[in-house]
Amino acid sequence: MVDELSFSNEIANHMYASHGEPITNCLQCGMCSGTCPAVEFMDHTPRQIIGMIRADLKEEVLASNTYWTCASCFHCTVRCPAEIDIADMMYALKRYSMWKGQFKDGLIGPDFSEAFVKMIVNSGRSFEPLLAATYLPKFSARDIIQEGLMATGLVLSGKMPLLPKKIKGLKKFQQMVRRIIPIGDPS
Amino acid sequence: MKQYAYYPGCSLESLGKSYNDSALAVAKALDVELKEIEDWNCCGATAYFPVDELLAYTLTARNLAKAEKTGLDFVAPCSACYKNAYFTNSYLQKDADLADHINYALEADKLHVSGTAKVRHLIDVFINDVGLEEIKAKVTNPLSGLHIAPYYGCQILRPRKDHEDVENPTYFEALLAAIGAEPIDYASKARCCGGSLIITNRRAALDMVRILLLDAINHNADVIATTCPMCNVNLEVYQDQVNREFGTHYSIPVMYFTQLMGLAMGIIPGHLGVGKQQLGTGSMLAFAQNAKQETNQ
Amino acid sequence: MSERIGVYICHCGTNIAGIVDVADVSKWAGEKLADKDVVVARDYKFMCSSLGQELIQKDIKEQKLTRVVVAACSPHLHEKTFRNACKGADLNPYLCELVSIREQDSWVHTDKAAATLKAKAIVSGGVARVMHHEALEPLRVPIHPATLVVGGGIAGIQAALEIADAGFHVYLVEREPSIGGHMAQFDKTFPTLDCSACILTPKMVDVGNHPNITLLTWSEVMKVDGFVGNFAVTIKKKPRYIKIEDCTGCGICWEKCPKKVVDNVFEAGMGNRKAVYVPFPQAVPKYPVIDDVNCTYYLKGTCKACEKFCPTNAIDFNQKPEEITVEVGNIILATGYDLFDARRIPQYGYGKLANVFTSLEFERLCNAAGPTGGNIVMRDGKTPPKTVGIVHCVGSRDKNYNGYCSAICCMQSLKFAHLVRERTGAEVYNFYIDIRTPSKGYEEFYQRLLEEGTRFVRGKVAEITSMARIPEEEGKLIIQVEDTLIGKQRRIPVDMVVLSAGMQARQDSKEVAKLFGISCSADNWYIERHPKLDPVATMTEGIYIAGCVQGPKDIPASVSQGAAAAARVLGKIQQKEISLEPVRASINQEQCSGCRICNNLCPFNAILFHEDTMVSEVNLALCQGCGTCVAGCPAGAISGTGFSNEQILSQIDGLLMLNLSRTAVPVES
Amino acid sequence: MTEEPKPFEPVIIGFTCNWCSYRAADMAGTARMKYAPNIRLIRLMCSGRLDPTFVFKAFAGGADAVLISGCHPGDCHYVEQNYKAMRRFHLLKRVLVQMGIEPGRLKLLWASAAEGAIFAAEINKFTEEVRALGPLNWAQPGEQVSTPIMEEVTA
Repeated sequence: MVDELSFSNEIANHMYASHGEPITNCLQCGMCSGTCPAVEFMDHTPRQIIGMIRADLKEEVLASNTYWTCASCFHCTVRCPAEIDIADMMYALKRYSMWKGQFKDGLIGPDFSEAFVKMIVNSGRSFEPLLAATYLPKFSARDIIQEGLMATGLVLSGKMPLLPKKIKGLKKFQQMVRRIIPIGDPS
Repeated sequence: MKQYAYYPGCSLESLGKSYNDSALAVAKALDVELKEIEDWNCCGATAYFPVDELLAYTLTARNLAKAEKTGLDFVAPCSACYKNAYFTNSYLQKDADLADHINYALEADKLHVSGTAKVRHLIDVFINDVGLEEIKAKVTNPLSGLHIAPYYGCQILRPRKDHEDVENPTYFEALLAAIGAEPIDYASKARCCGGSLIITNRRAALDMVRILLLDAINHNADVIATTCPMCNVNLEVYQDQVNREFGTHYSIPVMYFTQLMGLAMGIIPGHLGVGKQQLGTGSMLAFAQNAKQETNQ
Repeated sequence: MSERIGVYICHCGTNIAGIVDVADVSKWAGEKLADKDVVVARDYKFMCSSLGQELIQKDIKEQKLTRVVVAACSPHLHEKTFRNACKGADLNPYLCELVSIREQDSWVHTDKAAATLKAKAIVSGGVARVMHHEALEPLRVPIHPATLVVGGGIAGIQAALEIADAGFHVYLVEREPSIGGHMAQFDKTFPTLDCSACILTPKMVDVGNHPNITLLTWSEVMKVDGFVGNFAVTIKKKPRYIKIEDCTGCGICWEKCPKKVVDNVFEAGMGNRKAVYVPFPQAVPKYPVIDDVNCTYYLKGTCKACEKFCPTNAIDFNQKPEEITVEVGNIILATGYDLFDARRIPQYGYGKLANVFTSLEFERLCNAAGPTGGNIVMRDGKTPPKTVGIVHCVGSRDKNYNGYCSAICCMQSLKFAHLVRERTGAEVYNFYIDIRTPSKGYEEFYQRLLEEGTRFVRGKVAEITSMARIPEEEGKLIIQVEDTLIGKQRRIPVDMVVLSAGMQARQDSKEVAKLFGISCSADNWYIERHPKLDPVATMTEGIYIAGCVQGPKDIPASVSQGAAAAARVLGKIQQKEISLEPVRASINQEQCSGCRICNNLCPFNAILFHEDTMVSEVNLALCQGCGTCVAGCPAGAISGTGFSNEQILSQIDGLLMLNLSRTAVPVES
Repeated sequence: MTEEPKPFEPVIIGFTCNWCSYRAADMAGTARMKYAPNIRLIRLMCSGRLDPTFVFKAFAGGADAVLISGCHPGDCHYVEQNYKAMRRFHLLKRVLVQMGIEPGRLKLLWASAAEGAIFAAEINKFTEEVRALGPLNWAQPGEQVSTPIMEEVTA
């Protein structure tokens, strides 16, 4: 019988490629949370998340919006006195929760990332209007109107193209991607 | 003529078109040739890492591989693209295992990456390869008296660790001074604008934008200068949403550093995509004109 | 030749026995090495205990042992112990070999079988080696009774006084114009809050007046020759431009001097001094110094105001740097520390935001003799702060800067908090990661601060900015931090910030260490001989360290170390002479071909060439016993006592266990 | 139960100087840092004492590898003698190759008294490298190297 890997170890594994120190080195000094520009919008501060991972509070961590609220600005990473790559840890948590398909309701992040990648795989380039389809449903009516207003503004100002671009070597490009993640034949 | 492998990145084809136009126009004027990497793909900004780290590295590596073939430095005008390329490059130099995985995937596209290309941001090329003196010499109508808030943002600086420069960089100010403008000194110049959250967590992002605008305006900035399409769009396009959200009345033009350089170097505004801003840059144009007349007198 | 060897395996409690099967090793040695002249092999709980030593002595007498091998801890710890034990039993101490099966075996390996086998190999190596040991007599060198103390801070002062009071001469060298060090800059000392100057200046005066102390301020050590007992130290006396024999220290010169200079040393940039100055009123010696970098005369060639007004004609603009050489037997290094440069953390705004102060600046601000006469005011020099934020751990406990804890910042910050409340009644916030008060009366002081109502916020400050987001923040310094005890990011507006900058090694500590032939840790603190049992000695005989040069510490600890180092030196002096390891090279005149290769190999010029006989000879007084010439001699004419070719070659045999079987024994048993 | 074939365990002779590298080893011990038991140390006063003969003797005696360690350049307790060790090291490598011994079996390591961790880590690394090289197939184990060779070397 194989004994279960603890949550903290799972996350450690997800950070295998991290270029910082392991989160076991955390002093709980709060430099990350003090620095974070998005912290007011997080259920838990980054420091608390580290503490919760170390305490193996898997459900609580996955239920938190903290790691989906990380803006990847890496300010915590460069300031951490224990040289932990905290922003990278947030990515690790995102990957983990997408892998488990388990995250807080009402979050746009997961769908967005997935849609984004799908789009790239299909065209090789990113294209805003296509994306909108994926996240607008989750927006409140008010948000949709605002997005709409903005989008029209953009189109008028000639910033938003109306046709998607595709790269030429798309076939080979997709073969390349297939060597990393399983993708079906592009639609 | 200096040559570079140019990676515009997706945003410069759509939202950041004026950045692309101005970048090419200014490069031309500075005798710099930006040779676009053929058939490049999206680098994924911050959106791949949540899905698959290796994929994120590989997609960037494909562009690096293409740049390596040319033997030229890899230049990105978008800070997010730059950051991805810069760290993918340095990681695959250090991490042989990572390099192997990436190259296995690249084989499918008949490509190989070794991490030999130098990864640069456009502003670094202008400042360090062309040089401030050279730029000064090209300035026909200096933006004298124009208070510009240089906005660095995150990805152009971090996660590098050379603290003095990462926490308090000054090269952008130097560039703005070189084109005759008055760079303002404000605390938020390297603070995150929330670009990557604007879709996924709009309120957080808008609040971050608000704080930046507040700080720049408190320091009497006439315009905010950016080095990244994400930041630029975020700071400019979302201003009225910020105003609705927080009952503020911000209205400050946001321009790419290349547009400002172009204006100072007397390039026709139309060629710089100036005027395509949603917020009136009329004042800006007028300013550039006056400056021209003054210098002509 | 046949010897009678005794082998002794130490359990060291479970330190060795826990991993190495000591019984097996001694049994094995007794049997397998019997044909190698081992007549007795024993294991014992603590070989270094008196009982263990008696055991060896008993065997030496009864079994007529001619050689002893002890397998225990590192020779650096107990070689002397066991050599003395042999001596006690009338066996020449140098016929004893201590091999390490603890530091080199049981402590670093986990596989018991492998460790036990390695222990056997090490023992067999020792046995093979000891065969070739010879009875030696230690070299005796007289110890010069004078001592050099480098650094005139509290640690150096204490050391100098202890030695001088014991009746021996001390040369005290100080780089600055006056002794006193950092302590002279402080206002109050924690936890008792007695005034720093009040307790320090009497000691400084004692140093100045002491008949046994030659005080060399405004001086630096340039060169150190010789070795323990007989150092020759070259000291450079920078020109004071003052004839001290005539100067009375009346102070007219610095009154009259027209040139104001910002004092970046003593006043930490908070105040001015003149171009001719004494750093502070109670300076020892009382003679001023002319700062020839800023003095108008040296810049423009005119002025000489000081000369005109000096009542005793003590000014001498023609003084030149002077080098003197002193003979000393021992050296104490007490060169102190540098303050961490808070500018290295831009997000704390020091140097950019006017009202962010460093701890040293704040000490001057509090000091009654300081630039503000002890008034705690903001940079404008008049407004007292209403709220003050004190930031702990600035540059300390942070891998981006210094990973270590600077030990004094907590107490210093508490002291600051108390002084601020006492003198201004301002609201005080202390931002800390952990409060560390591990000394007599320290925790009580912390309690007192809690009672005084000082606010404590647990969290490492992220940034300090003047950027206001809400009206309440206008015109304030905002300290942004996570209050980790409630899990919220807070922005706390204050009028003044004090950064408790940590301690770091002197910027030139590496060069100084090299000058004296001692080694630095990764953080450039000087390495003590043993972290617990020998904290003031160094690996180099005759050179001691005291105070912060060894690592961050507070005043009580520095004073104790100064006294401890002095005690060690006095002990050496009392011995009058010390015995040195007789590890020296010697040249066999018959075999020497006179090629002179060795002459250039020796860094101590200990090998001289006799033109008449055309052979080289080693000067035992100068030879340090490194053995490079032994290895280099093409004729094999040079031999090194204690480390002869025979000894090492047979130790190799032993380690490979060739002495008992014809085939090398692999690691697994 | 079946016997797993044991991995090859090399025997390594290590020479340390009395001031830096032996104290690094002591420190590794005091700090209980674990490393491979394959190395057996010999203490010299200085790495400058290292007579090339010692290295040949070790190989002749069946050692699979030899480690030479001393103070960092510039930190030598005897001013500059470790530089001499360094020169001999490079010379030795050349000679070893001529004798058909992989140069990878000889390693030079600078370790200060404070670098116990480095010392331990390097020994582990070296042990693995030597294990990869396999046993030294050279002189018959135990066969003494005849003195003439030694004289040639030292000369």
